[in-house]
Amino acid sequence: MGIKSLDELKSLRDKLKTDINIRASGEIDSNIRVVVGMATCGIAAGARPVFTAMVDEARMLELGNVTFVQSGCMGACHSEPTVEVRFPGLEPILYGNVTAEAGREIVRRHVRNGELVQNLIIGRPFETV
Amino acid sequence: MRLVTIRINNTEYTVPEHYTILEAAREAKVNIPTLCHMDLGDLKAVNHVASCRVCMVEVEGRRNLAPSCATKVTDGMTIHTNTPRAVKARRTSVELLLSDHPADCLICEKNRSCDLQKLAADLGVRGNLKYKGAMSTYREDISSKSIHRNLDKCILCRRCETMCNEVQTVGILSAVDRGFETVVSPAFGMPMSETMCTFCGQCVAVCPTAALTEISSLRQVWEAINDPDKFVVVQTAPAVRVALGEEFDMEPGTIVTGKMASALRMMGFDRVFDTDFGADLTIIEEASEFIHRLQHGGRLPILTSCCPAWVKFFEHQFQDLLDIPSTCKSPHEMFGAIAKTYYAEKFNIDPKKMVVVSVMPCLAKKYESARPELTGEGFSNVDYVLTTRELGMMIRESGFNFADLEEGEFDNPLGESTGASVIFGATGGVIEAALRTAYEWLTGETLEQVEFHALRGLEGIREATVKIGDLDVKIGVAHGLGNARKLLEAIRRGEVNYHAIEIMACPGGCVGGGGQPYHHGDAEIIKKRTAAIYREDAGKPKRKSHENLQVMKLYKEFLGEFYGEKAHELLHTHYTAREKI
Amino acid sequence: MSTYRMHLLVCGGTGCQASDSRQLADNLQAQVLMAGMGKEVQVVTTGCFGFCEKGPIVKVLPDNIFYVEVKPADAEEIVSEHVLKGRPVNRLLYVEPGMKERIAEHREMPFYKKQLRIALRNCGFIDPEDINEYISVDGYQALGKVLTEMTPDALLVLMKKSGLRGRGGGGFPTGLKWEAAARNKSDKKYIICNADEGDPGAFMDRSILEGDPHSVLEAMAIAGYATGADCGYIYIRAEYPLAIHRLVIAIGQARQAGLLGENILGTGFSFDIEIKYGAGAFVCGEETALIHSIEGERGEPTNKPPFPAESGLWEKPTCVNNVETFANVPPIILNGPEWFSSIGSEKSKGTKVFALAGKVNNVGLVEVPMGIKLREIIFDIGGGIKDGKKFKSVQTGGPSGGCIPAEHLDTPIDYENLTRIGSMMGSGGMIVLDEDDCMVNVAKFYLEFTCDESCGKCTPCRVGNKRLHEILTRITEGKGTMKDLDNLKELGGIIKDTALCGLGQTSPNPVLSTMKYFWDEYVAHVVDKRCPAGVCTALLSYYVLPDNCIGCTACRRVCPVSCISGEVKKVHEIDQTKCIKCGACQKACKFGAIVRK
Amino acid sequence: MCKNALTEEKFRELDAYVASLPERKGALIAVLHKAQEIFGYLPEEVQLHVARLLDLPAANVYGVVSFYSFFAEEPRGDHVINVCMGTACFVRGAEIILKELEADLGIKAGQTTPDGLFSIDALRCVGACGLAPVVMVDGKVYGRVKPGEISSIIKEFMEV
Repeated sequence: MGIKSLDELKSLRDKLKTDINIRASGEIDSNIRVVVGMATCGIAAGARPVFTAMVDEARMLELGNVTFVQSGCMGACHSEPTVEVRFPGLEPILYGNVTAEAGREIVRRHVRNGELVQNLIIGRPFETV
Repeated sequence: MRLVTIRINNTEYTVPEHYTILEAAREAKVNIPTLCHMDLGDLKAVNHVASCRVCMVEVEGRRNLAPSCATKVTDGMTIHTNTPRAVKARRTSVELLLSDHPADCLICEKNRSCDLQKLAADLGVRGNLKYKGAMSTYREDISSKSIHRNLDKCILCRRCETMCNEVQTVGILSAVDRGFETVVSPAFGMPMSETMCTFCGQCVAVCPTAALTEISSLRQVWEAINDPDKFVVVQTAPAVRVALGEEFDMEPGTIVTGKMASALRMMGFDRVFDTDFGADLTIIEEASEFIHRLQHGGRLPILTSCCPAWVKFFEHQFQDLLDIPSTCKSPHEMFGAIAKTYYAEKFNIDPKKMVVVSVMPCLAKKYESARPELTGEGFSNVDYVLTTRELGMMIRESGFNFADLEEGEFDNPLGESTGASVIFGATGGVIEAALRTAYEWLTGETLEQVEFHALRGLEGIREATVKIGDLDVKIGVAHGLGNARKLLEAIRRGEVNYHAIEIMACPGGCVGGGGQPYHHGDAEIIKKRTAAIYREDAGKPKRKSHENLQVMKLYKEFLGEFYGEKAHELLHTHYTAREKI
Repeated sequence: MSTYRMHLLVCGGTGCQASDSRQLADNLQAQVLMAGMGKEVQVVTTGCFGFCEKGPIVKVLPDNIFYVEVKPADAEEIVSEHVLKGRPVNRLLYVEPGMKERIAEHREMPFYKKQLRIALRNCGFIDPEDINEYISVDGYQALGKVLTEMTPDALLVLMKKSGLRGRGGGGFPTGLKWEAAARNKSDKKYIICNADEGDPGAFMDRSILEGDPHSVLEAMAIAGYATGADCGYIYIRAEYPLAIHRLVIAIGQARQAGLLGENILGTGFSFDIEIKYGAGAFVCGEETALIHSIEGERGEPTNKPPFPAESGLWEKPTCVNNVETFANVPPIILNGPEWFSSIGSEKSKGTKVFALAGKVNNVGLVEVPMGIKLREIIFDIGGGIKDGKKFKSVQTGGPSGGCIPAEHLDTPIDYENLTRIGSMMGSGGMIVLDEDDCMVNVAKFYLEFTCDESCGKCTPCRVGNKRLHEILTRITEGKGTMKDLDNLKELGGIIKDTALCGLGQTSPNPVLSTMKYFWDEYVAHVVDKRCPAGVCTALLSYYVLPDNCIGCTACRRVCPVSCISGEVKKVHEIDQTKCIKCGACQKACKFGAIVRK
Repeated sequence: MCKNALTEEKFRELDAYVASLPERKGALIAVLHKAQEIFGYLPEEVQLHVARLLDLPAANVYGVVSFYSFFAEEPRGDHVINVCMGTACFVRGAEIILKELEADLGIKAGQTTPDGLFSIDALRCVGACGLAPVVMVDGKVYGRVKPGEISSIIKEFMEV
């Protein structure tokens, strides 16, 4: 599949970006992105069962519009495991100290109903280039 | 060569840019003490791990002190070697080493020849040590016949490791563990006797303290001398006579053959003989073997086998080439065999009561004398091996003023020798001696120019082609086991073809042996000993081994044919493949 | 689709709760209900938002308006004005000191600029196991750009101009390091990524490799292009299985995509990367030791010069940079050196990742522009000291660093300043210590680490540090003398001056800095035989306060060595000669009658 | 079958790995990693075998093995308990946890219980500082461990 030139790389990037934009603008079904911090620290704090539980809950609720992503560490070690919920066009919400049960609750209430889950939200006080 | 200008202690010097600060300072006669540093010049043995941190100097513009042994000069560099900061740092390094070192200098093997002791004295470390604490303690290793390891005294200069791994490529030593627990050791802390150590003793030769010394036979030899029942004969190797004087502060390269013979006789040895006799005998056998192989399509090249460390090296490392070395025993072993048979018979001495003592520049000879195949029925060819250093100690113990001793002579008949046997002591000497004989035997002509200069020198591997009649005889010489390995590997790969090769385990040959007076890193000493060896040869009336009349008489009266049946029985040996570990 | 159209986020962190955020949340809820908007507006209590100094904090979503120092009484106005009428409450917005304008958008607030993510930019956002996610955030664009638009020389100029310095500890300018390797002619050169992160308490490199492995691969290829190397090694701790797993995937994907290997992007440039495993030796973070380890040898450092750029791996020119340094490279190329050098302080450009840990509320990885003050990291980002204890010191730079006292909290952090106050940037460990930590014991902890990890090659590190540790042990056991303190200082200074490698040269820092700033604590141990923080067991004693003791025998029953005597309802007594100072009695006493001195 | 039995098969697996290496120069540490993975630890026999495979002096191999703390020369217990001694854990009481663990099992860090069930290792930073102090048993992480909790953690593994 090798990328043969910079132009090819650029168009691949643009295509991938557009895919995300489509998702973001809600034009396709899969428009909510749930990111679970799964670096060593997150996993140590129990991120794996959280991830499994959330995917399971979404399947049970037959939610077709959500993508679950395993990601690295966001740096909030004090509140691992962390889960970020991104609705297209909205400020991402970061949850900390998420247990499997809390993960299910986030899927039920936030992902499905758009309701924020009390007491689990933490700040994400940084800027990214 | 680009030159740079530097300042050392406010004086300007211009030196080549590849110099280290230490080299520049030494050339400028500015003394910077060193400990782990070692550079044996032409012998290519260099230890610049910069681990001891004794040679620290101040370099302007540098945040911390610089190790002068490992820091190259740069143009405009301003160096101060004697500021309070540098001197204090230096002293502290020594004090720290002393804080983990037994303070038993008075009864230490290396008392008065220990580099650490001298350094502590020079730096004014006096009274109580500032830093005290845990000391590392290890079991002493006296498992071998040759080397005594007492790692409580090791200061981790790593010179032994450099000699064993890089110079000799034997590789039995490595730093083990880390931090304060670091120790230089064979694999799994096993005793040296179980390793592929060749006992060349180069680790001992460069050890600055008494962490590595010889296993001494001095007490046993005194006992034998003082036992009225024993007939004790002593033989001395060629390299001993050009180095023993150093034990008595004589100029390196002073020839003390006569004084040595007097001292030995005065100490009470019953007969004082010369290993050179054995060396001439070796040449007769080896030259015969060479000609035999040459004329009967035998395996070539033939390798000399005088050096026991080298023998052990190829037994471990070149098991597939065991058939190429000469089967000749080494000269002192031949001597021992003859002393306990021919001489004993001739003078009606019970060989069981005869004790043969060899004074050798070598530690491997101690190991060699105990090899099972070199111990005859109920007795060994050689009973005890002393090093040059041990002999020095015996002379001091006896209270002789060595310099004032008269010039004595060796006893006969096993005391006669030629110049050919003397040069056994230097690298290239054995093959040169063999050529002198082989040439005359093969051509039937008299060799006028006996000196083969192409075979001399300190180049690690040398080669020469010598025309003997119609035959171009290709000769190879290697000294130092690392060079030997290179040569052997080239032979194994079929890249080179030689008729005969001489190999000596120690850099410089026997003059640089592990049993010689400590050179303290000064390779010039080895060069001076070599020069003395060739001087001694040049001064001899006879310079070819087959001109040794007593040797010839030995064959006539006792051995029969050269390389014959009896000679094989007494003067030849065999080799054993050994594990590589 | 969401049932709520608006969310009011009330910070419920420790700091904000202290300033009545709970009451505020209740009031807001009440106001929302009163306004009949219970179905449209949700009030949510959250974890700490940081910026505790300005709490309580309320954030309004989706407007992204941020109110500070909100009082419970302000609830009504927020709901009536903002929620109902859509008009932000101006007076509750944040004003930056010295500025007149009030800031509404939280992104604009300087506090949120305290953390700027360059190296960690993708960590936690992209899937590290999918190269497409990296490509979608401009991944490999920087490599494409240098290969097609820049000469290696121009790239070196750019790197030098950016002012990027090594993030592994030493702070050597990256551009110069690359240039040195580029200048040395050789048939073969190597790029090495130092991922042997070993500082106890620092894990930013692991995080980057686990969260954004491609950024390191891309940067290594860029370094290869700049220096003329076609071969890269990542030397990583074997103790990082997940990072290794993700790296292996990333290298495989990059090769398959043609972004590593032969003829990358059709430019004729080739570069490939292999992983080498460390085996548990801290000293292998030192570049010469690391190189020997890759060669399969003991990881003992060798004297520099020669530097690796001249003679490194297999005696070829070699460029060694650490993970975080590499992670900074692609954004520098894409955004330009001017952009990068506009961030940070005069001599230290860009950002630094710190692993903030210890006695601080918000333990975590923070990436901040150089020049930020320690106080801002610890108190604003870190949310202050845990359990309301008093700040005592912050240890930066791991075993190579020092302990910084409160008086230096306002020092802007950069390489030079940290060194000046006796510490180091190091790899970025930042451990906050409180009043319960004994500084002598902390120094001893680090020295023990150094002794364990010393390679044993040079005298000052092998023996000197051992002696330092022994002296510190004596002091914590109450056996120290004033002479010991002199020796500590003198020997520490000489070790710094004479040790062979960076490990040894910095190992006395924890001792020297604590002696400098906490001298009294040392003297207390030596002269008064007392540990002020109550940590050194040998110096502690437990006593019964006769006034509080009611003679319940609880303490007597739990004492494992039966050193407490006393009858029921009578004052008990502890036999100091038998006491092992386990503290069980103090825990058992319900009347506060047992004290530790 | 005993877990650490030095079977022929294991040696063959190691031989095959070495044979598959593109380059033997500098491969010692990688080969030792593989050997430890296969054998569980690196007894003399295995080190000697590696020395022969790579044509290195045994002292060289031993020098390397003894330098790196990752390499074990003694068999490890069925369960390896790692106590994180990173600074974050240290200031949050890891030392007390370690002492308690040592007392509970009657062994010191770096040792294995006589029944071969447990080994204790003091580890330099797991990188889960947010969970300090941290104890890891067979890769499973226990965070914010309090004194007194150790016994119950050990029990979990005794019953398995």
